[in-house]
Amino acid sequence: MIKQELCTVVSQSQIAKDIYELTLSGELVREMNEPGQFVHLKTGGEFGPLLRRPISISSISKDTSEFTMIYRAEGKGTKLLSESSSGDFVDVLGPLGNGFPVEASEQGDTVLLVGGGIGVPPLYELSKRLTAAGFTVTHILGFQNKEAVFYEEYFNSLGETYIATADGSYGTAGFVTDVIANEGVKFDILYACGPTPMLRALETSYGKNKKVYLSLEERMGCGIGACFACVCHTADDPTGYTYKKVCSDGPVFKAGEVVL
Amino acid sequence: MIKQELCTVVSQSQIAKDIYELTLSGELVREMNEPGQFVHLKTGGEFGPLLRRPISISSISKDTSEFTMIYRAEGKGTKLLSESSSGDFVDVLGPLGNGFPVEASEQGDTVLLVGGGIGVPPLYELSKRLTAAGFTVTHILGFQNKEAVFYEEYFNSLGETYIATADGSYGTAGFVTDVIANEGVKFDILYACGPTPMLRALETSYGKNKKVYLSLEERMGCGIGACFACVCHTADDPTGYTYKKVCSDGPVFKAGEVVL
Amino acid sequence: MKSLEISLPGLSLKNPIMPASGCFGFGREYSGLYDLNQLGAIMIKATTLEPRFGNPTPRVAETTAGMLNAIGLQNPGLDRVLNEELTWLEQFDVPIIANVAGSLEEDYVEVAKEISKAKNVHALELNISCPNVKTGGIAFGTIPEVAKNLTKKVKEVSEVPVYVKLSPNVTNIVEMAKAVEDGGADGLTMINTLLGMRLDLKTAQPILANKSGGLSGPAIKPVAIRMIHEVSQHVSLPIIGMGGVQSAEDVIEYFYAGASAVAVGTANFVDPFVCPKIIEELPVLLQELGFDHISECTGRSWGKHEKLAYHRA
Amino acid sequence: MKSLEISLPGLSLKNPIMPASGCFGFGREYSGLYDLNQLGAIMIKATTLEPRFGNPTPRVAETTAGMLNAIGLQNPGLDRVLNEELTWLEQFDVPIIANVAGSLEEDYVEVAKEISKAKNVHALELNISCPNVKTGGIAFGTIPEVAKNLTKKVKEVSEVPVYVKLSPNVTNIVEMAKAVEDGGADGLTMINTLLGMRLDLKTAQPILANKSGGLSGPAIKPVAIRMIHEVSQHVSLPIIGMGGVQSAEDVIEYFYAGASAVAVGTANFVDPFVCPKIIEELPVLLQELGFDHISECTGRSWGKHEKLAYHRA
Ligand SMILES: Cc1cc2nc3c(=O)[nH]c(=O)nc-3n(C[C@H](O)[C@H](O)[C@H](O)COP(=O)(O)OP(=O)(O)OC[C@H]3O[C@@H](n4cnc5c(N)ncnc54)[C@H](O)[C@@H]3O)c2cc1C
Ligand SMILES: Cc1cc2nc3c(=O)[nH]c(=O)nc-3n(C[C@H](O)[C@H](O)[C@H](O)COP(=O)(O)OP(=O)(O)OC[C@H]3O[C@@H](n4cnc5c(N)ncnc54)[C@H](O)[C@@H]3O)c2cc1C
Ligand SMILES: Cc1cc2nc3c(=O)[nH]c(=O)nc-3n(C[C@H](O)[C@H](O)[C@H](O)COP(=O)(O)O)c2cc1C
Ligand SMILES: Cc1cc2nc3c(=O)[nH]c(=O)nc-3n(C[C@H](O)[C@H](O)[C@H](O)COP(=O)(O)O)c2cc1C
Ligand code: FES
Ligand code: FES
Repeated sequence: MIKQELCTVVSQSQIAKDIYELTLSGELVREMNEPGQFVHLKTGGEFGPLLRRPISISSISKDTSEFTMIYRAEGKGTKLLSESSSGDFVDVLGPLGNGFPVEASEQGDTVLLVGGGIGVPPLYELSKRLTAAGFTVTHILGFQNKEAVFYEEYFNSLGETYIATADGSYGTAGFVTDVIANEGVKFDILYACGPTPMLRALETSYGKNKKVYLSLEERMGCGIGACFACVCHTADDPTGYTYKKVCSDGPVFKAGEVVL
Repeated sequence: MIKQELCTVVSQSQIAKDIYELTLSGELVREMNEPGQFVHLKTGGEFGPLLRRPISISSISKDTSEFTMIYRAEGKGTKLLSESSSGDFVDVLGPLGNGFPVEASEQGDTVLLVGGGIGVPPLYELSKRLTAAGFTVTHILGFQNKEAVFYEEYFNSLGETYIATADGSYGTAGFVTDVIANEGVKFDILYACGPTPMLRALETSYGKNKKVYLSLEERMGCGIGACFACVCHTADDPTGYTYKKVCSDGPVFKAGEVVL
Repeated sequence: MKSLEISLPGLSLKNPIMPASGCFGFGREYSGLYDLNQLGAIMIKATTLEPRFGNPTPRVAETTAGMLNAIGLQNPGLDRVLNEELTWLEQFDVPIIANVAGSLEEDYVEVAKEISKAKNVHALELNISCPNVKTGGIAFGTIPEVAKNLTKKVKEVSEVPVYVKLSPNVTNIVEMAKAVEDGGADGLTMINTLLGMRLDLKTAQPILANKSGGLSGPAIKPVAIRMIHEVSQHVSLPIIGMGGVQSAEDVIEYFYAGASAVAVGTANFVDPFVCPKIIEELPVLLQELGFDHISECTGRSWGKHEKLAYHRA
Repeated sequence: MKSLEISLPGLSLKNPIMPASGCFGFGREYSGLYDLNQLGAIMIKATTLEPRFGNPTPRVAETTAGMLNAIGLQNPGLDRVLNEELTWLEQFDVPIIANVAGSLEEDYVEVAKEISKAKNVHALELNISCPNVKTGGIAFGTIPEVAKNLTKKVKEVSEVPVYVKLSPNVTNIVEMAKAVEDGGADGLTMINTLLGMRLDLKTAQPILANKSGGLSGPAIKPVAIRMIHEVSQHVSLPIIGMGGVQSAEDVIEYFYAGASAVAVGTANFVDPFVCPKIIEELPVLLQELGFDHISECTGRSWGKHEKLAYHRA
């Protein structure tokens, strides 16, 4: 169930250039079941920017009722968020949307997780669950440059991890798709989150032959399915009236389900 | 000279119902010369309410570069201001306007200070200066009710002090003007700050025969004389074009100078 | 809450608070968050004759104290609204105000005729003011004669009272209000969004795919208050006010201006529980301000102006 | 700063940043805070033939991300503006844009004729859009034909180029812009304030003594951007944009929309040093965005639309 709660900041720290890791505690952690769901945050309280900001859940700790997010402080809202520190409150609406289906990975499947930039965070909880369930997981994480890289060690500890940077300042130079091709990475199922061009490239290459799940991004109003801000066309009716809402039908869709 | 500065909160505390005392330190204290001047505060920083709030300076300490204000937390801006605590910054523009003329009190004068509600604060610095200069000062301070009374002891230590409350829950029941009449308070010069009806009553009774200085209040835009938000008619041309600006010609005017 | 009960043409409401059209879908999502029976009414998303996908995304952009939207009237079309959404809403004891939109007069008339037959639709809200639809739309909302004729046509077929939703993007809103009053409107709802645009600093392009969109939220409240203040003194129709309402205080301000009920739009996105919160806070605030009933607030700002007949009812 | 120098009809500016009329008085107060020579230009407070006291107070009220004002064109009248204010301003090497207002056509013409003779007045800004003056004013700003004729009359007597300040409170701003272009305007300034109102919760009365006032500040920026985006593609006059500008980023957004210079109003009250700050930050931001000169930004949002002749100049 979706809850609204003033969660308490447990910790906040900068972990890469403009990238912050924020851990909150609150009762709504009880409702967090799938990796890949997101929360909708009112940053800066009453006087902050008007709209909430959608941010993915990057890890969940039911024991401590805590969850963590990783975000880029770029615009007004996220910059304000980055100023909150332990003991402060953050107004959270969530958990929202449908996450990555862990159960789509079947026994014996080799799993590939591909993330780009601030699309990387939700893959962390996903990887924890998949490895806990016994799957071998490979990670390919793409970033702009060396300064933007985060969580490499965390992913490393869960499975093989490749880093690509657009400017070549760290790891492989180029895009995540280059890594898959160059390194001959093999997989049965692919979960990805990142910029739309990346998702499109993955869908084009693997959408037909593999199990592929993609987490989409779209500007949002309500975050709960009521305002029609975040719709996309369905793949079987690409110019028609049928649609999916990224916030409540997604953000994760099976490749071929919606028009990217 | 008018300065803009991020001043540091030295201390803030609640001293009566909804009434806060806030001490800030900053270089612009150097510019504060007259009692009765005010500052223009941007409350809540970048995301606070748009306009600045005019608040009187209630005492000045040049030694420590600190100044104190007393204000009622009522609307959005002042409520936000009341949340700041020691070490925080407050965006201050000031000092602004022309204060009470201490030099108008001449040797041998008995001085009366009359304040109503949040008009009381600027009288404190004024009283300190007058008593330091050797004048005998009487204070009559009016408040809504007992809970709203503040600074009684402070004024008491400077001179005789009468308190009036509108509901009679403390001191004399009634208005400050009642106190003057009932107690037969004698004075040569009167300085007052408070609600316009109070100032009008004082002007009517004493404006012709005594030296009377009144500090006015008006909604402000710029606070520095540029926007024409805070004008009043001059007494010698009450329906004409001549005007005074409360922010830069005032807030203190001699009785009979402007139309209240 | 007796102090909140109000009655308007076609509407007998527990309280004067309702979500604004387009900001609440057809209620399904919010029904998972709280009991919709608490609401005074629900203004459902605009319905058109045929299903519409609406505009390409991005469809929303934030502005200072406001937001722009260019949804483009996405909706599943009359048939599905009737058969799926309205029937689903029948489980709640809440009157529905159906927002009716179209590009052609015939479309409006057809939708109005059919949707007004639905059991739980107690009133129509004629949306002649959507800024996000290219064809036709504009004239309905900006030319008095056109608005009047459309109102007339819709009144002829509607089985429930018709409220007309006015656009703020006009030189003379009183003229528009009078025109639809002449056309037989039973009430007004105002205001729809102001036309606006935001550009992206990096790309220099509009953030909205549709380029411009409708501005809503607290930023527009003073514009709405002024228009309602003026219109309410020149027509004798009841007004459902909207634009940036976020709190019980805002509701009272709208009533003072001349509204008889209030709709909450954008604020639902900021705080999905805002409507029940306002409904809870209103009686307390009324008492603090010394009113026995919310209807006493309507038109209090008019000052020396004579209060018009309707508002006393 | 070469990257900021621009030239517009009558105006050869160090930079395209100037305080907006009514938000800077005649410059005296701000001259105590910083060197006015830094400014691109100064738009002085509206000048009328006779001195005006303006409206009763309160004259300002705060709104969410905005403010209402109903100053009512207070000013010392043509003679004193000429003899006291403009002569005082001569000490600065800053072109003055004189805002001209009136109730009757003759007043405008008379003020324009005289004030345009002042040495440091390099352009006029014809204020046909003040929402706070009861008589006459409204028609000048809302009826195209009336605006056109006034522009013509003023052009006949003015010794400097004439910019016309458009009101946003109209159904069709492009029509207004074209009308004043036809009337011979040399440029446009836009937008003036939106009509708005705020009511006091306790008294139920308008906070402004004048009841309604003009809404300015960040709240109205999206409205201004949309209007400039549209008008700039339909007329070939340069536009000085305004409405909620607070930062160098805002300035760029206005240029993208189609402005060739930008005025800063309300923000001066929030931060009296805002103009010099923006002037300092602009070159840095331009470089970050990859522009050599600010004029490259004008009209970048127009997309596929043909850029019009003037804007290339
Ligand atoms: C489902 C989902 C999950 C996300 N998860 C993460 C995450 O884990 N970490 C992270 O750093 N970012 C994430 N994002 C992107 C994040 O929402 C935006 O970066 C953020 O909203 C920008 O806010 P701002 O205050 O920095 O920018 P501003 O420019 O002030 O934002 C203005 C408006 O635009 C919207 N907006 C701007 N950029 C985006 C964007 N890329 N996507 C959606 N809305 C945008 C904002 O929400 C706001 O409404 C996610 C987005 C979605 C839709
Ligand atoms: C020269 C001067 C000195 C003042 N000194 C003091 C003081 O020492 N202590 C104190 O408590 N108050 C003082 N006031 C009043 C104080 O400015 C207001 O109480 C305060 O601005 C209200 O802000 P808010 O955020 O609480 O209210 P809001 O309702 O949020 O204010 C909305 C707008 O109205 C203006 N406003 C509201 N009430 C007043 C008012 N009474 N006077 C002027 N503007 C108002 C605000 O400044 C703001 O622009 C002074 C006013 C003036 C003009
Ligand atoms: C996302 C969104 C969608 C809207 N859709 C509609 C609509 O379909 N029909 C309509 O009449 N108004 C629509 N509106 C306008 C609102 O009903 C309301 O008039 C306006 O937003 C002002 O109120 P607010 O400031 O409380 O949002 C929409 C507004 C928003 C923000
Ligand atoms: C207090 C105040 C006074 C104004 N006076 C005038 C005026 O005399 N003439 C005029 O053309 N515009 C006047 N304006 C409008 C501004 O010049 C400007 O067009 C408007 O405020 C929008 O810009 P902003 O949002 O940056 O303030 C005034 C605005 C304010 C806030
Ligand atoms: S954000 Fe409102 S429907 Fe998805
Ligand atoms: S507040 Fe602007 S002139 Fe006084």
